[in-house]
Amino acid sequence: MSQHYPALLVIVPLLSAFLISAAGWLNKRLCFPIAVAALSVACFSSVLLLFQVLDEKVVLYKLGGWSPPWGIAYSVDYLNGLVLVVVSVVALLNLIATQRNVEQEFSEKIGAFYTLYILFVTGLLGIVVTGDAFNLYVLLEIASLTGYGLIAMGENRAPLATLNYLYMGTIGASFYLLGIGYLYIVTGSLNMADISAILPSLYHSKTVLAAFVICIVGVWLKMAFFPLHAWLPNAYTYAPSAVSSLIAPLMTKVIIYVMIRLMLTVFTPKYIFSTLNVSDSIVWIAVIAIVMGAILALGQRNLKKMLAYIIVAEVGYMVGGAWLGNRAGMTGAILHIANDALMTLCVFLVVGNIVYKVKGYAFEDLKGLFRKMPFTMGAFVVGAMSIIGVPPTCGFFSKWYLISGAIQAGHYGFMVALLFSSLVNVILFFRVIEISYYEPFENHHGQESHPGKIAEAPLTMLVPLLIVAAGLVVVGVYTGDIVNHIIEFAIPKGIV
Amino acid sequence: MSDLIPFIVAKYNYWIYITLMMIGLYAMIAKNNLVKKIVGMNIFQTAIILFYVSIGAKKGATIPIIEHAHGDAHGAVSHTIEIAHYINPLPHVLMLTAIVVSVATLGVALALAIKVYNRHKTLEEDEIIDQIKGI
Amino acid sequence: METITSIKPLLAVLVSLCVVPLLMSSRSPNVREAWTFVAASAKFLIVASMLPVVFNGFEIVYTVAEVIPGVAIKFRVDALGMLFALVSSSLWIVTSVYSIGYMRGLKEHSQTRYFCFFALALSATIGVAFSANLLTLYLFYEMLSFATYPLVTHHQDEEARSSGRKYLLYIVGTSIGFVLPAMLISYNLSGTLEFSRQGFLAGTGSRGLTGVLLVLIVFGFAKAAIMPFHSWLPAAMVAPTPVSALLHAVAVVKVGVFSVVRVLTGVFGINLLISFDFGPFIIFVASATILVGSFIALSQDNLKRLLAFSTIAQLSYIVLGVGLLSPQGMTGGMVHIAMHAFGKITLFFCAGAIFVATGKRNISEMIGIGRRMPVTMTAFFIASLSITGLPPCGGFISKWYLVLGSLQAHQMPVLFVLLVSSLLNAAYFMPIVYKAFFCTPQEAMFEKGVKEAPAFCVVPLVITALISMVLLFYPQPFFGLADMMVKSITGG
Amino acid sequence: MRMIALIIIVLSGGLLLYATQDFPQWADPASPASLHLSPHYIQKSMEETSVPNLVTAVLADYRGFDTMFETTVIFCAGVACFMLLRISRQTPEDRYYRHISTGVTIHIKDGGKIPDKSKEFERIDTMWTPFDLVIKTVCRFLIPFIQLFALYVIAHGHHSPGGGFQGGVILGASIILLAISHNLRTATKRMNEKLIGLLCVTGVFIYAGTGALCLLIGLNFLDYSALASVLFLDPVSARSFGILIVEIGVGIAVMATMIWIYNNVSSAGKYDEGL
Amino acid sequence: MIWQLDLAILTLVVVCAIAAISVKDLLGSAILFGAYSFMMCLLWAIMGAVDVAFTEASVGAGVSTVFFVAAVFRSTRRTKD
Repeated sequence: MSQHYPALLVIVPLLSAFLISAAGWLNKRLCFPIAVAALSVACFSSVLLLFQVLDEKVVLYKLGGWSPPWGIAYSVDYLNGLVLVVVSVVALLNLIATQRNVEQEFSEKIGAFYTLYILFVTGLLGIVVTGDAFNLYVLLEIASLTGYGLIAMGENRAPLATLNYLYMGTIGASFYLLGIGYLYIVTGSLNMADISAILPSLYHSKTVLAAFVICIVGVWLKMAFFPLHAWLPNAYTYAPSAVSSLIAPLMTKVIIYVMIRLMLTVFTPKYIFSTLNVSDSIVWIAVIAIVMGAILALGQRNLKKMLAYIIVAEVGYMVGGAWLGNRAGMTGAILHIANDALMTLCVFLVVGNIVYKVKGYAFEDLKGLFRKMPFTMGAFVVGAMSIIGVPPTCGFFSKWYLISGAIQAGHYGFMVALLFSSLVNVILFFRVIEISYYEPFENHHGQESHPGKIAEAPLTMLVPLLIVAAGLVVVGVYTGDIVNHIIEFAIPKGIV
Repeated sequence: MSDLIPFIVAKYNYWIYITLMMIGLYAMIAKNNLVKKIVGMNIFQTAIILFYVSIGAKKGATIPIIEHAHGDAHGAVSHTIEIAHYINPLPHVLMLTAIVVSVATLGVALALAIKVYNRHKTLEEDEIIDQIKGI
Repeated sequence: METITSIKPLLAVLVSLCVVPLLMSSRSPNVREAWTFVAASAKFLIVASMLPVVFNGFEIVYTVAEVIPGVAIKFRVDALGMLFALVSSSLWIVTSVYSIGYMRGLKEHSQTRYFCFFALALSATIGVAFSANLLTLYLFYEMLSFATYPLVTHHQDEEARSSGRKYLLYIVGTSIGFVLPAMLISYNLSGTLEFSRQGFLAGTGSRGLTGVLLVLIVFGFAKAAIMPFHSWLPAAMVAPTPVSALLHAVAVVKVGVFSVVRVLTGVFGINLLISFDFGPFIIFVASATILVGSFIALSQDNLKRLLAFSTIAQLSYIVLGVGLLSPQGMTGGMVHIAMHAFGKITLFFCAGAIFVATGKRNISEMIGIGRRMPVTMTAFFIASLSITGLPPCGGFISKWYLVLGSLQAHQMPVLFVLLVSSLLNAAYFMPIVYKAFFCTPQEAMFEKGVKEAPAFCVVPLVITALISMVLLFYPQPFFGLADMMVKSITGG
Repeated sequence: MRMIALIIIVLSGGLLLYATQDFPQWADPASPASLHLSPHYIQKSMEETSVPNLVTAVLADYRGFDTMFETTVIFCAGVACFMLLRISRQTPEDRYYRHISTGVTIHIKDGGKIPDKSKEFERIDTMWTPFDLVIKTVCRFLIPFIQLFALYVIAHGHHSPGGGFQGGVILGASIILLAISHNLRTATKRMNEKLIGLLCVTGVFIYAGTGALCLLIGLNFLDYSALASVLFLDPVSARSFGILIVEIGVGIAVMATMIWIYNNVSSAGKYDEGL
Repeated sequence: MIWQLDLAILTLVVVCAIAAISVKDLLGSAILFGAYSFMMCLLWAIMGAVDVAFTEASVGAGVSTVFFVAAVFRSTRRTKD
């Protein structure tokens, strides 16, 4: 069975999504257990797969038994081995943690909800695991379409926000498709490894240049990199809480993985950093992204939107880190994919718990929550520390590598931007903490409560949240191992 | 003149695809009506499909269905198959997928547009934004 | 120097962390205070048990995890760290006793939270003291910043909140804005962050770059309250007095100067500072802080604010001592960590005791209070002598060594600074004592029946005042440790 | 906005035009795209899969994995539309009924008594269209032929253009035609929502299940030659059969999804009145 | 393949596309989009992409247009641009 892990990773959730859909029509209570079982299997196989990668370096799986350039192949190396584990673990934890939210918000369409949920995760896992450029596009569309469906179920303004997301997302995905077409016209291949083998003789082709630009712009659109971020804040804010805590940690991170994959495997580092002379200007755009994300976050008066703008800034971190063109920066970017997924999950789960209890997430709704929900807010503080970048939480270490990369590249603007955003994060989070800590609890929503009495979210929501919060510290402490055993090998030797 | 026509023909498909794509993109960015944007989105996607199909075109070749006598469909092909004789099937396959994706996106987009309309009773983006700001 | 691997430093850090869940779950105040006391004693015993080892010339090392290639979360107990840990852990015991009296006396709210974060803050302090590299130090430094935030804002009113904001902005702002980049730049220069006797930056960067790093470090550790970044300290005085006492006279500010000293000696190294001639810069910054701080203190009426400015000035003595770059100056600076701690904590305890007993905060309202609270005010007198640097108190030793150090380094202006500041110290402390004892109290200002604060408050302050005096005659553990440290870094 | 749009399209159009300079000649048989991968497909697919239609061979076998997800995309769209639009609680509205024998229409206002289900009254749409015998009859006559053609397209995809996807769409279109020519209720009576939902799932499940079966038998996922042991065929014919099976799955899924999306979009989720 | 036909249809496609996005009636726009799809389908058939053309005929010109019309009926025909 061990040689089938890459397939199982995607197939089990896919098949179970169909089962859930059928169960949605026949017996609704089965949906959630099937979903949990499917994601547990995915989680399990992704972890085993990572261990297999540690042994064998690259795991290749030929789908349909056809060898790569002709058929589609999954190839798992250190880079996507790591991201797979992150994606499946985050999805599983979020699934368990948000069960109550889902029951509260989607009582009637539970079958459809979990179908879309699992298909979304399948799409992301497929994006990460695949070694075929076109297959990636199809899975990207699966993840996007399910994402639209899920986000649009939110509150009043959600459909419009989703529609805007859909326009931007479709342009982004189509650009990616077009870029792959440009590569195909000059190389005749769709397999990533194959393309990169053919590409060196074409480094000076205008078509390859255009393909590169189009692909990267498309991917930027999907990941909400700064000037193209307009869709993100509204979409993530108005989404249902169970959905925003799924999509916010995963979608942008996976797309950033795609960007890094394009840079490292498809276009090859030599082309990206030597032949093209753009990395410096892209890092400057990232600097602007970080600064603008931070400033825009300052202007928000509700928690979810504030977090959404922080994500915009975090995207800037990772893009900038990846484009610094040295090992430390790239390590920081890859590490931050994992870390940012975890810490975003943490804070969005907190928002989920708050919404479950208080039915709101504007700053006024947060008053007195420290007294009411001490554990949830404790987890929030840990998440906030990680986003700010306080050791020993994991956010500090990725920031460490990013800044190291900036120093080694002599790009002090990027360093200053990272520090600036950390400082702004301090202000942002302590403003929230102050409100929830000092202001007395006020009841806006006509629900029975006694000030000062603990009214925590149910245990099924709380336990996963606390696991994530503890995970932030544990991952932080084990950063050295992750970097030495995984990320170190994920970056090609060419990058020093 | 005789030089010009081959020149035009050589890249005409690519130019048209760029034109179409820009029309679609323009509609998506500049149009105010949500359904118009969706129309633009579809034009945009079909333009890309046109591009791919143009890649697959091959002079002097025919459709990618192997000629064979009925009855020997078990792999025992007697005559050798000329590569130049058949069009490259790969872009076609990819584009079948892309068409499907575009119709799926269209369905979801229209569903969203209807949902927006039910809530705001208009499809004009500026009017909707005015409504949201007014509330 | 030989090293021993032992888990003790980690235990010393963890013991107060472990007690936090116990504190949180205990319902009755007695249980809670018992736990605090147990943890404080345990911590002191662990620290003290390492003292002989350190005196015998060993270093105790413990590595937790390697987080970044070449940099681990690692503890190392050396003489300087031992000195600081000894001071703070012993004072924690005293302060816990005092807290009990103070918090109960004023019937403060949220005492559980108070004791929890107190314990956290102490963990962080010991962590800073025992950290073996800059990363570990930074980790605990930040932990301390965040753990003390709830203590500073304990009263939860508007004033506390704005002070809390100011506190965080200064402390976290400088640590992220200055220390973090400085740390990263030095890591990229040298590939390590491990403190070493010669300083790991020696021979890696140009004078200009090293200078920039120095500025970032000296101002970055804003807990040291060096002049442009000092104004959080008076603001943070809104906290309950035991917090001010332990944290703002001992733990927080001392962590700041300790970090500065540690970085100057362990990162830059004395030789590097001498060869690049950075001593005058440090001396200038420190002297300016001393003089300006003392002058501002003169004009304060609120007793705690006065003490805060006095602290700002006194902290810079320590930096000044190291900045002299002469063995005796450094010894004086390091010993001053201990001397000032015992003196200043007594003063804060006294201020708190007065507040508990009378509800007064301002000096002008304390005329004649010495007759009502003779024990407290006597302790106050002794401690202020110590701070001023007069015998029969411990402060005399450190000031004496500073004077010797400045002579050794041929820095005559420093002598002048020391003289003026001592005069100023006397000028702001002595009137308080004088008015307390020798002026007739305006009876209307006190409601009848003002007497000494509860025993829980008074006993600790008497003890610390006595220790201040004893230290002149028996400065051994602290003086010996400082001497060892200076010998090891100067190679003498 | 228009200016921004113009600037963007001029920039991106310029980039794309710039890149076309390096393109190989249009329809050049020597372009890399025609030389790298496609020769293998053209030459080998007949002997490896025994499917003459290269597109079907590549679609369902060489790149069958893509196609499985393509079907899943459609399925996703169906579920998403359902999720977005379907309203299960009906709000009472004005309704129109026709008395079948006389052709008289009655309008029942909000709260009025709704006639029992009987043969005498027939519910008609609010957007009233005259009863048109010609359209109804022609459609009723045409639909079976359309469906027959659709089945042919699915089944004959190996040898001629077409396949599961096209056939499925045509099948779906036939039901949509029924809904348009009569009304939505007639169509949903033939194929109710639950059936559509389950058919959708069944279709994709046939595809993915076939793949999983291959995996269970012991070969890689979607390696149809594994089916040889089940179907008692040689591996190459098994591939051909495998393709047929998944094409049928695609056909079912696409048909059901098209109807599903149409039903939801045209009635705005109420399943009450269509076009 | 006849390149004259190819050129003519390509031009028609562009005309249809421009018309579809500029006509001031959403129903008209939907129908023009159907025409556009059908032209496209012809074009692809000429280029030898029979399967793609078949799909586009059934999906683009057929079902997509029906979806558009259905959506327009469920919302509004009115448009300002």
